Formats: sequence, structure tokens, C-alpha cells
Amino acid sequence: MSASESPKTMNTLQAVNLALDDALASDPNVILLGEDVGDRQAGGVVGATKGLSSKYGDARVRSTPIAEQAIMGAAIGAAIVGMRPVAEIMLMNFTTVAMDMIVNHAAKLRFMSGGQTHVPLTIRTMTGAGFGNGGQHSDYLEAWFAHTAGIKVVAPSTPADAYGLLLSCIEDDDPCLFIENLPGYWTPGPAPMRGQRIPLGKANVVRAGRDVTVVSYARTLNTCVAVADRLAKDGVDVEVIDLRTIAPFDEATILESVARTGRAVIVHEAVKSFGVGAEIAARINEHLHEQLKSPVTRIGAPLCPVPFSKALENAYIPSESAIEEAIRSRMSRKSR
Amino acid sequence: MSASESPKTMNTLQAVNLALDDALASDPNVILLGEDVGDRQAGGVVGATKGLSSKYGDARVRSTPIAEQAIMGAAIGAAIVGMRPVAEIMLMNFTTVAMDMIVNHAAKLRFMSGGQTHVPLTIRTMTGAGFGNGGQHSDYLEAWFAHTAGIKVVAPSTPADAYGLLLSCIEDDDPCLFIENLPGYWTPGPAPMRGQRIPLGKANVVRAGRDVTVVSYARTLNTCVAVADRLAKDGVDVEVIDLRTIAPFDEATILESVARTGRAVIVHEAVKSFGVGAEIAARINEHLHEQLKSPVTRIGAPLCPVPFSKALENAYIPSESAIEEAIRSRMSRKSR
Amino acid sequence: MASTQAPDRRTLLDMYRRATAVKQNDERFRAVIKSGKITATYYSPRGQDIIPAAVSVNLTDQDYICTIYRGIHDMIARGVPLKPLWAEIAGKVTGTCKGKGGAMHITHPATGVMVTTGVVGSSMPIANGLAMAAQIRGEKRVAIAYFGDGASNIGAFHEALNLAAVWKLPVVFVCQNNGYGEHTRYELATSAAKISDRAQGYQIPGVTVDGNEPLAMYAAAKTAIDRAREGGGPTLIEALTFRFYGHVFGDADAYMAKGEKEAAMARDPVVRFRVWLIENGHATEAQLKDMETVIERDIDEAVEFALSSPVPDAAELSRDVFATELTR
Amino acid sequence: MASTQAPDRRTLLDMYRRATAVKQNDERFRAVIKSGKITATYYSPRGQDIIPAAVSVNLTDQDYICTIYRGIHDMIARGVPLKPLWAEIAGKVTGTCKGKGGAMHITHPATGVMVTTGVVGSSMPIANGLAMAAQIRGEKRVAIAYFGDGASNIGAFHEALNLAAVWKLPVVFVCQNNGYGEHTRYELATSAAKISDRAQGYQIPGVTVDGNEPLAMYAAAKTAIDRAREGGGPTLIEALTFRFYGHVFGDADAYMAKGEKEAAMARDPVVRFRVWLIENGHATEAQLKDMETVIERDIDEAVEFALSSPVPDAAELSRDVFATELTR
Ligand SMILES: Cc1ncc(C[n+]2csc(CCOP(=O)(O)OP(=O)(O)O)c2C)c(N)n1
Ligand SMILES: Cc1ncc(C[n+]2csc(CCOP(=O)(O)OP(=O)(O)O)c2C)c(N)n1
Ligand SMILES: [Mg+2]
Ligand SMILES: [Mg+2]
Repeated sequence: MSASESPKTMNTLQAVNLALDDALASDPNVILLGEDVGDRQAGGVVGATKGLSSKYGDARVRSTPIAEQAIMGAAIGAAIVGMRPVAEIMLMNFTTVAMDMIVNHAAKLRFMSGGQTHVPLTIRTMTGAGFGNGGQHSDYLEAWFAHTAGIKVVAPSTPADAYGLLLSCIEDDDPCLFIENLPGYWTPGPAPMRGQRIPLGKANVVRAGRDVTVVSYARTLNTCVAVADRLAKDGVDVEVIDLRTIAPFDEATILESVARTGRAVIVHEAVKSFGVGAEIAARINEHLHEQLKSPVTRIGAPLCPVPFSKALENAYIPSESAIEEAIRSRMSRKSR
Repeated sequence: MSASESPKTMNTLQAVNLALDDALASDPNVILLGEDVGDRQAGGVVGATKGLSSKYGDARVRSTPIAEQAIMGAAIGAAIVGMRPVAEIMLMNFTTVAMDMIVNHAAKLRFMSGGQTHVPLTIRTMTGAGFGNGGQHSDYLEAWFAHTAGIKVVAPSTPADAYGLLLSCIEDDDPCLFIENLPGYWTPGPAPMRGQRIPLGKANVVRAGRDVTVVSYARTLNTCVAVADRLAKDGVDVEVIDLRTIAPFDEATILESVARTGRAVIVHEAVKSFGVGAEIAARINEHLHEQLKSPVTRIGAPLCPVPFSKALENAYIPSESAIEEAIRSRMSRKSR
Repeated sequence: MASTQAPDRRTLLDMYRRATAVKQNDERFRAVIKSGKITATYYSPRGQDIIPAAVSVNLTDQDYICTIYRGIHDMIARGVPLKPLWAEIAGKVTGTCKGKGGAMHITHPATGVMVTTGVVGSSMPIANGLAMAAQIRGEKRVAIAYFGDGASNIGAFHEALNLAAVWKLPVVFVCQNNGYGEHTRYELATSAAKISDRAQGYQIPGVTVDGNEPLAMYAAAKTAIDRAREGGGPTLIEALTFRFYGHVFGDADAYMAKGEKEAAMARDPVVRFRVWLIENGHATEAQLKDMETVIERDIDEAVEFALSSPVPDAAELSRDVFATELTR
Repeated sequence: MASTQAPDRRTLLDMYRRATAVKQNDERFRAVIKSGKITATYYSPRGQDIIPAAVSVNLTDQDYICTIYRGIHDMIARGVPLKPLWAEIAGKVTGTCKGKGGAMHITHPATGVMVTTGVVGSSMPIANGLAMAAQIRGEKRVAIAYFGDGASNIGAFHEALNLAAVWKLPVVFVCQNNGYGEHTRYELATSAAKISDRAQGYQIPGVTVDGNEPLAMYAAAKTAIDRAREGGGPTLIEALTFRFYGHVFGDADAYMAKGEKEAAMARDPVVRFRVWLIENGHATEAQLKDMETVIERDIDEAVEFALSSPVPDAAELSRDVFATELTR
């Protein structure tokens, strides 16, 4: 996509492609590697990297064997000596074969070296239920990485955010895990402003409201916005906060909001138990216990693997009705 | 150790060895596998499996290559066809090279097969700061597994618990991750009653108290008990609950206790952020928001890799003073 | 088509029956998916039909297989009944896995299909475990691990082959080398001249065979399976083949060499096998036609069964997570 | 001790200086740890001294190494200054890593020690990345990955060698085969007759060499490093050796064959090298003595420095987690 086109709308796949394109253009240290990312391999299974190896060469946009440890190791080694690799782990479940590289190495080398080396690496990965890919291809595992010191976890909810956050990840001096939602790739949204970075570690108040604070990220953020819009018609004024960066997360923005609204609902697609929502809820409670008008509530997937059958998959993903019902029940709890 | 000896005290290494011995003796489907577990390899790096291959043969107690994916795969395959393997991943950080096997396979096969197969597998692993093993050998990663549907997570705090819980894990029909504390291996405690299982999923009220509920597990449980004993002299009556099973955890026992005390402190050695304590805190808040006299507080390691230097390692591990101070501050918060 | 280990006539026909069942089911799968009656991501194994047919006729009812997302042919050749197979792919509660696993994760212990994995490489370490159990118990069972050429570059391959070699496990590693891993050509990802060359690093037999040639594939499979069964340890078989419908059904195939696919399809191994059987007097046209008709009827019934079966209830989310149903 | 790639006298002495520095430092480490002045889990590399000495004299200042928990010899041979090295092992703020990494995780970019890992196998994939960066940038740097025989059975080994081969990366994989992985003998864990046999599966050169023989080790290292530097791609070197002090210092060694250790120690490679240098007129006793005295003095200073340095402040826990210091 050339700058002169400047489309009004764009989907997330295009936004990711554009961010990679801009990053490759502006810094020779940026390289891409991953399975099928080159154009001889059709620019990736979903085409996220399409056109980039043709434009920047096979040395900088490198299709790899199916070997996630080797991919991550190559990316880490290059990052240590000043490159800014963007390594793709095709699906988030496949981080499981590269956890040693990500957790024991990428995340820890700055600390263990006493700051002598650091790992300016971006890991792109996609996931999400909804495509019938079943139990080994759809997990949201962000909680694992959020719990890991030394790596940042970022998940965009819109094409424009994908663009701006991905650029920030690539330019960041720490390893970043950038989580893309597979079923949401093709949903169009307003195009990003070319070159505009979105800062890491800052949440986005997507929708201001007085009654309840809803915190979410990635695809469920959009579900929350839809519910909020609907509830507005019933006079329930919902503030929706997009975390954007899951870890380290923007505590201040959340606390400020919940201090105002006195009510909070946290929503994510990952399994609820021991998920990201637990930390956010715990944090809100620690700081705002007395101000809360009702207990913080969390919505997430049930404790089970992602099921295959569409009927079950639909029941697995947090639904609009579940979110709506959680918000309404917050409102009806007697204020104290 | 023969049954006739029946010692009065025992350390955790001996208790683990005894449980394995008893399990091997009672069920021919029980097998052990892991690096160095055989007696030709001195029965493991810490000697946890000493004597067992001599007693039960190299076919049932199998030293493996350094290949955690292969170890876990072999254990999973055997478990599917009815064996009860106890597979050792030497240190918890090395689960990172076997996460695919553990998470995508062991934990999910029952569900993904619609209940046709199941994986009665026990994974033993050791970890914990305090021995100067640094950033890649000491992490408590239980939160990852607790967030994973289909696997149980168990961590004993005493030799007797290690014995009784390990037997229960081996006999359980689901995969269990059994976490042993390395620096605590040699601490003696009352010997277990031979043959006595401790049920999974049930917490243990180690110390009854009226004022504050402290929830912990593994080594920090003992730190909490020490603090509670000290505080008793100052008239602060602390109830200490040992989770024993971290996931799925015994919500009822915790809620019952906190409903009585109105105060809760959760303590673990793992990094506090996005740790197990977050889920417990969130759950308490969800259920007991109005009954809480002060916000639930959590103690855990700071957000950093485990440091090497003793000076830093001491500052990293939750200390008695930090726990004491948290309990005291719960008491001083004005009741509402 | 000569070999030291030649199958008899009955075995040849059995192989053909299995291979053509793969072919006919695949044709129907694609048609039904295209029609929209079933929505599924489908990794067609067409073109690789002979491999599991030749392996399966050498297996006993007691043997195990572990296969992968592209494994429908392995299952059909092994004898997984079509009704629950189709129902699983359709996400129905009557499926092998109650619709909870799906096409990539079919399990059917009654026919020895113990694990089907969607993670590249992961069939191998688990197959070792099945083989280890048989070894410990003194059973004569053999485990087959199916996987692709791309999978030969991932760590699990190496760990599994080494462990199997050290422990002399009764396992056969069957690499179905179709020349591509997703969109990546063999030589861009795999440093071995032949994948079977890697066997030497484990001191186990390694053989490369034309997986589309029934007799050669049969001989390779028989040698390896007999060896495993008799305590001789593992073998690595590299079976050269081709997938007709790209990585995932619906692929653009733009990454393939021009004409590569067409040439392979023109040499359809099942069609060639059929011709060969008749030409060599092993079967008559009518006989094979009958066989195919029976299969076609079985497929009709399976499709009908799958489409008319109910979907699982949401309560299934709480079941089979642990032995005890979860209370929500 | 003959070879096609023979080192000159200066290089021989340089090798000896490095090897004896490893030996002398190791002696002191063990003594100081025994004395209780420093508490550290110590993976003594004694016996393997020649290997990194022979590798290091073939490296330029620009080259990289990745090594492992048993890597003090690799660092000392490479030239990591002793003061911060000792201070790191002592957990002091003056250590290479401010005491935050420790003996298993020493990093010293100034001498090209980019990563030291405690995870078996993980040095190799990261070394690839260092080599890839050099390749992309058109630099003539080479990366060395050190690892043990046990590590040749883990997945990362396989993935790394395959990737390096496919991309022709300027990396040399140096396997220090000391016959044991922790307490497990080579043949119980490793199915390869020789680890270098595995190179064939990647179509890269694989060579087994007596790692305790300076000339042979030098020649193998030089050939591989030159090849990598000239764009010829990776090599797998298997250097046969022995560790004198078991897996971890203080080990009972009960798992070893009787007399195995004693026999190896009687053939101390550094002592033999010393004798050979003098016998062959490359150096005089006095010359080597001088060299050793200088090293001993450096060690004295390093120990003094380490012991007298302060420990890091607890505030270090908030630093180097991310680029920006954490506020707690
Ligand atoms: C660990 C892992 N990485 C990546 C993928 C994505 N993926 C699915 S199939 C495939 C190609 C596998 O190729 P090959 O092993 O040759 O088998 P084929 O599909 O050709 O039968 C890839 C990369 C995966 N499933 N697992
Ligand atoms: C992935 C992993 N598994 C297990 C260990 C524990 N461990 C540390 S050293 C070691 C033995 C390694 O043997 P080898 O590669 O031969 O190196 P050596 O210690 O002999 O130098 C093991 C098993 C580890 N560090 N990493
Ligand atoms: Mg393939
Ligand atoms: Mg070794």
C-alpha cells in the first residue's frame, strides 16, 4: 500500500501490514521472520506480510522452517546486537513450543545481564475462538506473559490501534508480545494516521460514562462497546476502557475511572480463572475498596479448552448478553 | 525406607521418595521417568528417586535423555493407555520446553476426545528461590497452569502433605502438576501416616484464628505460620489456610474463613502481578465484598526475574516482616 | 513395482479398499464443505492416500496410531467408522469426540487412533509413550507416528527419535513428505538431502520410499512394523508424496511451481493402483466397482447421519475437563 | 599431534595462556568456595580447558560466543576480565551483571560473551541470531555456540542446526562431549554413535575431535571458523573431553565408572600441553612459570576485588526489568 493512497478505512490485516512496511522502511535494523512470511510463500497464511519480502528482500523478510524455538532464538540473538526483529509465532498456542526462549531468555536477559544487553524484539501472534479451529489453535494465553517480568503484552482492538501499537512495539527497547485476533482480521475500521504511534502502557478511554467502568481489550473490547451503546439507550452510562497494553497495564486510568463510577466489569476472551481480569479486579479492590458500590465482576471464558463445534464455541466466547447482564447486575446491586 | 522403620520425622525428599515407593509397590501401572531418576544415575540430582529403580527395575523407573518434550510425550502416551506415569521435569523453569505437551496435550486430551481418553499423569517438579540458582532455575510458575483448563496444580508445604498429596495425584485420573520446593527439601517435619492420602481440591486450615485469614501454599505457608505464631503473642489471632491444591482451589473453605474474619492476606513466592493471589483475591471480593473489614491484600515477589546475589534474593522472597506488616495493616484499617 | 516383501492378493485388495475409501471420502468432504452444509477448516490428504493404506494393512487391531490435522486419510485407512467421523467433522454430539475435538483432533481408541494433534511435531513424542507402555507391559503392539516433512525440522522430532532409539521402542515414524509445509517448499526449510538421512544420527534404519507406490510403501511399512514388533526398535520412513489440494482446502496454491500440482494429479496414485490391480489380474473392474459402491453407500449414510445429528449442548463445556464434571 | 592447520608458536603460547588461566582460576574457585568465602553452585569445567582456548585463538574481537552454566572456561579463554567475573560469581554489584545474573548467566559484550544460559540447549538458537545479524549486516563476524553432549538430545539443538544450515549462518556449534549429562552416561541418553554423525542430517560438516589435544582442537576450530567467516555456513564440532569435578562441584560421582575420573585426571590436558610445549621447544619452563605467575597475581587481585566489593542494593530489583526503572 503506498502512502499516496491513504484509504479512509482499513482492516487489521492491512493495518499490520502497513505498520510492518513503515517499520521496515524507516529502520534497516527491522527484520521479519516467521513461517511463510515471505512472498514466495504467499506472504503468510493470512497474508499479513504480503509484499514485504518483495519490497525489502529475502534477507530482511525471512521465511523460516517450522521451528519456533529456532525462530525465537534467531530473533533474540539478533535483537541483542541491536536489530529489531519482528518474529511471528503463527498462532498463540504455538508459543508453547518456544516458551523457554520467550520467558527464560527474551524476558530476562536485560535483568540477568545487569542491563548490559536488552532484547528489542516484537513477537506477533494471532489467536481467538470463532473459526472452528478447536482446542489447540485458539487460546488466549496473555495471562502467562503478563505474569512474566520483562516482557510487555499488547493487544489491539481496532485496525488503527493495531498500526499504532505495533509501531510502538517495534520501536520499544523491550520485548513485546503483540496479540492479533484471527477472526477479527477482516473487520474494517477507520484507517490509522500514517506514522502515528500509540504509546505503550496507556489505556484508551473508548467511551466515557458515569455509571459503570468496563475494562477490556482485543476483540471483546468491541463487544463491550456494542453493549455500552445499547445500554445507553436504557439510560445506563457505561465507560469503556481499552487496556491496549495488558502488561504493564495502565492502573491509573482504570482507578481514576472506577473511583468515579464505583462499579467495574472486566471482560476478556481468555479463561476467566487466573486470567488477566483477576489482577485488574484485585488491584481495583486493593485501591478502591471503600468507593466500590458493588463488587468488581469478571467475564471470561469458562474453564475448558476451546471447543470445536460451533454450538459450543458460541457458548464459550463471552457474549453480548453475558456482558450486558453483568453490567445491569452491577447497577442493581444496592449502593453502599 | 521400609515400613517397619516408621520414623517419627521425615523431610520432604524422604516423603516424596516414600510416596513414590508406595505407589510403585501398589500399582504396576505406576512408572517413573525423568532425567537421572535411576540409581545408576544416583537416583536423581537431589536423590528424590533413590533406591526405586533398584527395587522396581529400570523398565519402571527410567532415566531419560535431556529432552523434556520427549519425557512428557512418553508419559502422556503411556497415560492414555492406562499407565500412571510420574514424570519429572527437574526444575519448574524447564516446563517451558515442554509446555506444548503439558498444555496442548496432557491438559486437553480428555476434553478434545470427548472423554474417550484421559491422562492420569503426575508431573513432579521442583523450584524456589534461596539457593542462588538465579533467573532460569527458580521461578514459581503455578499461575500459568492454574489458568490452564484440565490440569490440577498441587503444592505441599510439609513432608507429610507431600506424601499424602503425591499419592493422591498419582491415583487421580487427571493430569496433576506437583510442585516441590527445592530449598525446603531437607527441612524435617512430622512423618506422614503410611498410606494416608490427602484429598485434592481441599484446603487445610493449619491454624484457626478469628482476626485475619492468611492464605498461602508451598514454602511461604510455613513463613505465614511462623508469623501467625508470633502475632498470637501480641493478641492478633491469625487463621492460616494452606491451599494444598492451587487449582482447582477450595473456594468454600476460604470464603467461610474470610466471612468470619473479614480480613484476608494472600501470600506466595511467585511474582505478585497476575499471580495466583489475584484470582483468590478477586474471588473473595466477588463473594464477600460487603463483609470485608479491609481490602484483601497480596504478598508476592516483585515483578522481576529471580536475582542471583544473595542480597537480592533475600529481598525477592516474601519475608516474615512483609507478611507481618501486611497482617498488622489489615488490622489497623478502620472497620466499616 | 517389485519388492522383497510383496503383499498377497487379499492384502492388495484390502489396501485398495482403504485407499479408495480415503479418496472417495475426501471427494465428498470437499463437496459437502463447498456446499456449505458443513463448515470446517479442511486439510485434504488427497494424493497421500496410499501411505496409510499400506501401513494399515500391516497393523493389528491392537496397534496404535498418532496422527495430525492432515490425518483423515490415516483414520479412514485405519478403519475409523465413517458415521462418527463425519459427525465429528460436522461438530455433532454423535461425533467420535462429541463434536468437542473436531477434524484436527479426532480420537477413536476402538480403532487405535489414540491422538490426533494440531501441533506440528507433537504426534511423535506421544507415539513413543504408547510404544513404551506396550514395551513395559510386554505386549506386541506397535505405535505409528504420522507427520509431515515440515515437522521433521521441529524439536519434538529430534527428541522423539532419540528417545525411541535409546529405548528401542516399538514405534514407526512415518513422515509423509508432500514437498511442502504450509506454503514453504521442502528445500527452503529442510536441510537434509533426504529426511531419512537423519536416521543415522539415531542409529536407526531410515528409508525413503515412493509413498504413492503401493508395493514399495507396503514393503517399507511391513519391514519397519515387523522390526518394531519383534523388539528391533524404531524406523524412520520417509514416504514421498504430494497433497492435491494445497495446505488447507481453498488455498490459492500460488506458492507452487507451475504445473507441479497438475502433474501430480495426473498421476493420481489411487487411480494408478486401480489400473495396476486390473492389468495384473488381481481384480476385475466389476469387483472394484462393487467395492467402491459399498464405500459410496457408507459415505451416503455417514453424511446423512452427520447432517441429521444434533449439536452438543452447552453443558458439554463443563464435562470432560476433569474426570468430575465442573459445577459452574 | 599433527594437523594440516598448525598454529604458530605465538598462537600455541596464547592457547596455553588461556588454558592455564582456566585451570588456575578453577583451582582458586574451588578453593574459595570450599573456604566458604563465596557461596555458589559451581559447575567446574576443569578438564575441558583446551577446547575454548583453541577456539578463542581463532576468534577476532568482533566474534560472539553463547555459552552455558558450565562456561567459565569459555569466558576465561575468551578473555572476560577476571575482576568483574569473580565479582559476579560472588554476587557483587561490581560483577559483570551487577550480581544479578550469577555464575550461570554471565554476560560480557565487550569480549563478545553475549549470552550464558542455564537451560540445556538454549545457547544454540540464540547463537544463530547473532550470526544472522552479522550475515544481514554483511559483517565478517562468527558466532560460537558452546553446549554439552547431553544438550545434543534436546529439541533446540535440532532446530538450531537445521536453521543454521538452511540459512548458511556463520556459526560454529561446539559440543563439549564430556561423556556425561549430569549423572547420565553418554550412551544411555544419546543414540548417535558419534554426535558429529548428526551433521549429515543437515548437510553440514560434522567432525569429532579429541578436545584435549591442542593441535587437533585448534585445527578443527580454525577450519570451522574460517569456513563460517567465508560464508561457508555452520559446522558441528564434537570435542571429546572429560569434566574432572563431576556435574556440580561437590558431587559424589558415584555414577561414574571406577577409575574413570582418576584416569582422566592423570592425563590432565593442560599439564600435558605444558610438557609438550617445553619438550618441543616452544617454550621454556621459566617462560611458562612467568605466565602462570602473572595469571596467579591477576587471580589474587580478582578474588580480593570480588570479596571486598559491595553487594547490590535491593533497588536493583526494580532496575533492568524494563528499559525504564519500575516504580514499586
Ligand atoms: C508448532 C506449530 N507451528 C506451526 C503450526 C502451523 N502449521 C500447521 S500445518 C503446518 C505445516 C506443516 O507441514 P508438514 O509437516 O509438511 O505437514 P503437511 O501439512 O504438509 O501435511 C504449519 C506450519 C503448527 N500447527 N504447529
Ligand atoms: C532444559 C533443561 N533440562 C534440564 C536441565 C538440568 N540440567 C542442567 S545441566 C544438565 C546436564 C547437561 O549435560 P551436558 O549437555 O552434557 O553438559 P555438561 O553439564 O556435561 O557440560 C541438566 C540435565 C536444564 N538445565 N535444562
Ligand atoms: Mg508437508
Ligand atoms: Mg556432558
